[in-house]
Amino acid sequence: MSAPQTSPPAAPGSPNGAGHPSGDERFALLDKTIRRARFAQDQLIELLHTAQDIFGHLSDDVLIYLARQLRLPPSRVYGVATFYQLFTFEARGSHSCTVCTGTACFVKGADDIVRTVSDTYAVPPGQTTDDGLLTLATARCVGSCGLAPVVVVDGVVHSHQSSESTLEAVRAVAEQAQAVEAEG
Amino acid sequence: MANRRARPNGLNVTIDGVEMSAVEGESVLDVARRAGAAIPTLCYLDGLSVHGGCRVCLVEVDGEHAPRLACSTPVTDEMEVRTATEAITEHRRIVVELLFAEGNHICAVCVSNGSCELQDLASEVGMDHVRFPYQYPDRAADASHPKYVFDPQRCILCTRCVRACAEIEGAHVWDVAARGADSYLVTELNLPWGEAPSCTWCGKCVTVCPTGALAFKGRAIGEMEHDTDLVGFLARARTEGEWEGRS
Amino acid sequence: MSAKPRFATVWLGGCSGCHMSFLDLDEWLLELAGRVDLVFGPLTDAKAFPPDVDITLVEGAVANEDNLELAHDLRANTKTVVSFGDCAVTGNVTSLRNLDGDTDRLLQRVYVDGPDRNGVLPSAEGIVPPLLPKVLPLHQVVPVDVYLPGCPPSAERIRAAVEQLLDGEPGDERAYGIRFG
Amino acid sequence: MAKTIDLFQVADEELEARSRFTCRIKTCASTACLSAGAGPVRTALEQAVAAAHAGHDIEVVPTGCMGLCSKGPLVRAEPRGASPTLFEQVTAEGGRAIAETFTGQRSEPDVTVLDESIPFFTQQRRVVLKSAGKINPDRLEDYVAEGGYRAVLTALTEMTPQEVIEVIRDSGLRGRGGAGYPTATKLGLLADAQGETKYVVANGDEGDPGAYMDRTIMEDDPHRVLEGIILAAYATGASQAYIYVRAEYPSAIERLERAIRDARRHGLLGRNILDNSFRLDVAVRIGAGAFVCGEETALMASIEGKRGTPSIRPPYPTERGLWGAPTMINNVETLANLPEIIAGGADAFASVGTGSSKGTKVFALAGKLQHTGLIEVPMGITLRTIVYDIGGGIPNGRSFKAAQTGGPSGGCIPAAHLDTPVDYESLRALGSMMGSGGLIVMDDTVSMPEVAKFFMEFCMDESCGKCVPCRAGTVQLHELLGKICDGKATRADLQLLESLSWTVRDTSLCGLGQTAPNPVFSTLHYFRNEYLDLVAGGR
Repeated sequence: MSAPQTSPPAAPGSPNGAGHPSGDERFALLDKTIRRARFAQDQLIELLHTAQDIFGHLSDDVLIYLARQLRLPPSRVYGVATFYQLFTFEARGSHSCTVCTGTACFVKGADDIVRTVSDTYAVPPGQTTDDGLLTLATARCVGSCGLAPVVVVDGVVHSHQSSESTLEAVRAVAEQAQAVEAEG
Repeated sequence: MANRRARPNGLNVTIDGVEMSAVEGESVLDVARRAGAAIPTLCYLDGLSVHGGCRVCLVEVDGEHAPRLACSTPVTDEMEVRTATEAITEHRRIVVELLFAEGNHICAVCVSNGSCELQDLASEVGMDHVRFPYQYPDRAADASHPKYVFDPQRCILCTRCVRACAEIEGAHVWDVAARGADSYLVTELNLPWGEAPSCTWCGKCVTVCPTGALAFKGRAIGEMEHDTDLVGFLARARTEGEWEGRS
Repeated sequence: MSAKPRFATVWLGGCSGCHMSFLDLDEWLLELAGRVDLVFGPLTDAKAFPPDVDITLVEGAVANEDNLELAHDLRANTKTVVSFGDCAVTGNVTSLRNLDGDTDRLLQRVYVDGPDRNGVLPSAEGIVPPLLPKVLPLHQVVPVDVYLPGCPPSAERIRAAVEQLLDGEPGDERAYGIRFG
Repeated sequence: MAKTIDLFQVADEELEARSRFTCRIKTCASTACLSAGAGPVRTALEQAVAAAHAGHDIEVVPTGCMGLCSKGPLVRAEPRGASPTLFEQVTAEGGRAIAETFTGQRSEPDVTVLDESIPFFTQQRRVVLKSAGKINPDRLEDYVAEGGYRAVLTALTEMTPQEVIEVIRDSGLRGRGGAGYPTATKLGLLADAQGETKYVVANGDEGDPGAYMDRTIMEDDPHRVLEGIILAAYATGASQAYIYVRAEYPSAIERLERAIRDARRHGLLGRNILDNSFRLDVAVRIGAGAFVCGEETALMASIEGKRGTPSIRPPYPTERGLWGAPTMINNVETLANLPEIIAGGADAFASVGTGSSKGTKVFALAGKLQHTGLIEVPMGITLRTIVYDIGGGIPNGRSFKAAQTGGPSGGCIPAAHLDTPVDYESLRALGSMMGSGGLIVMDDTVSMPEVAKFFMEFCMDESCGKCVPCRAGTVQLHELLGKICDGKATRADLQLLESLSWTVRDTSLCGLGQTAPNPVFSTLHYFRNEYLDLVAGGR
């Protein structure tokens, strides 16, 4: 981990202290939710969700900020944030392919799909390609077992998938992006 | 008048066939230790809250279908406990083997060689070798603190340090991050320990560590000795006001 | 008929400290020499592991292809195999290289990037054995009958273990104790 | 201040309003059908109705799950005074055609009709899913029109809390989360607990891969869940409730939050519920991706904003739970049974099921079957009926190999036991468990050691790491299973697999670790030869 600990934001004079010294407007947005949660420490997980929605991922700066606002030890905030799978600490790729690996999808060959996408794009599951184009993820169960195997590409659910059809769907969004880039 | 029992509200508990009197609120471990039964412990430490993670103090209790934790199970009247049955011994050995396999415990080059609770426990449970493949996790040591060293290769995640820091010192520098086999200890926001502003340099975490994961800086192989009684002493002094003077 | 038990010691990937500790048995070694035939070991001239060995003490972890071959050989030709010392039992210091994982990178770091080296990888076909991808304790490679951990096991513990084996009651660790490090 | 709802008046008005439509077209808006393209279907239906200026005659109703998810998107047309028709695999084009049929613009849509007299539908018995797929889950009035919240009214005005518990005891209801603990006993424990504040928690952290019963209940009929919570809180004297939902279920969260707002506005939550002195607040708490949070002590830690690690028991949650106060945790499906028990009576409820397992159970039926989807069946139904009648048998000419229930905590049931009745005790006797309701059917192409490895990988990934046997044991079990599957294992490895499995089962801190070896035990028990064939030396 890089050491971005430029000295953490000075403790706000009151818990209602306004914003972040950087002047980043997004902290004001986060503050609003923190106030609505009445600075309750037990709202940490909800606030981590909110922060991730706002910032895209949870940077050290954001975690420190939450720790200060909720008056929690930073190690505790870090421990909680890293415990839960849905929190992410690095920026995601511009496109995503999430393969459901629930039991129904497993029985119908989801592992082949993961392997194919992983091999084709040279990206291990759970990571983003070096060029930041694609994040390959697996999900425990998206709850559409009747449609197994299920793959979610850029938020769109594709049912009854095979390795080929998944690659096609990924290629469609990825190439579209490259085409746009080439034009621009 | 002629109360058969030793004390009012006293309980009769049998530990490995030895009849003991106990008081409500005592744990099986408390009573067993008085009875002289050698129940091993790792995460349990007098003075800290009960964690229940290491599982080596499991014992058999009559009428229970699965083993119970000695450190956290309160005694009840007429309870019968067996602390070292064949099944319990095998469970303990497997648990210790699992600990050796998941970290990088190389006694020969450890600061705590010779005064390590894990090393002693291995002998105690008859672990002459580890049947499971070693995992060789890649964990970097943190020597950034001027006084102490943290070597996570020897960490068994017993959380004694976390609890000593949070409960006795009140600083909460340490916590556990991630989960499952990936769990690891962090200081503050995964900062190098030497840069953690909340650390008071009190060293309680170091004194309570059962292995060589936390040590005083500059100690060579076999030179580290821990003082695990310290936090129990401090906790008692605090709750019983031992420095206030008693009449 | 009443031939003496055939006794061997083997030195795989280890520092020879366990053999040194064995030598610390001093005059008892003379007694041992009277009770066994020493048929193989760093102290003998034998090139190949002999057949029909009764007891073999194996020091060291399985670290390269020669170690691996010898481990299989000794197992095939020994009645009672003793994992002798921490390297054989756990991998110990020898296995520290497993933390890095990649043998090529390891050799590069030690022989090329490291100080006081002439910057070449050691290589001599048929003489320098290739490293295994991972160092393994002996029992991960072949079945082991008796474990005698310690770094090294003290002379007294070695004697207790060997005497027990010679007396034909192998593997009761209470006699020689378990101690790592 | 909330205006208290008049349940009877609202129901009457709602039914009256419905009767004005010549046809009501219900379109499934559940996650599965949306995944299959139900969104554009609904738009097409609405546009076609609008284009024909038929908004007064035809109502398009977005509903919850209609059940047969593998045939989605599903649309059901219910013309007044005529029998309804269910359409399968409807496209946007098909949706338009269906709407146009009922606006009189064409005689018959070119869309496949799904016969509702097939066993998939007729063998079911819907109690918890009574209104799912029939009502618009976003409208409180829809639920009220189905008789919703009458149980709360009855309880608050005619019954003491103790009487509510007694009725539930007589019904024989047991926890639907897996273990089958008698619900009334749990309610009794909380009712007897001393504490200024008591908490009721609805556990909607359904994490079994292949299970989506609770999600469906929460999405399709959120008010039923709320009504169950209110009843449980009234029976136990709790004044605050939480619904813990996985973050992976955004639409369940959204619908529950809307339901809570609506209920509060209508005097069904808050102070003086239905003008009685009883008060209750409900809040949704969101998980963040941790299967272990389905375990009740871990769930409570998570609600408190902490790492979701389980704690040792005792103390039990009913003694010391959330923030140290007495707390009761029930599965969502368990709570959703309560309104029907109070409204319909204990006897009616207990008339369904077996001696020890009363009522119905919702299953997510998946795997190698003709028909997969969400089903609710009477307890005691045989697996054979579920697999061959409801599920329509195994496709592609393959044969049945095993049914997996209970997810990563459960086991596989082989063909020899297909006639086993589905109840708590029978499944446990087979080395499986009822579980929360995942039921996955495997055909003869599936390797059972691979299945065991799949579940072990799940447990390994989901282990919280607090206790050693689960944290490190699942890693070693997974490695051993991998070695076996790769054909590199020996008989000694197989022995080690078994003895480590016992230790992980007997020494782990919580249910996750204690049950993690179950798939190993069960596949070893029924399919040992598959293991032996993979191990050096063979059988």
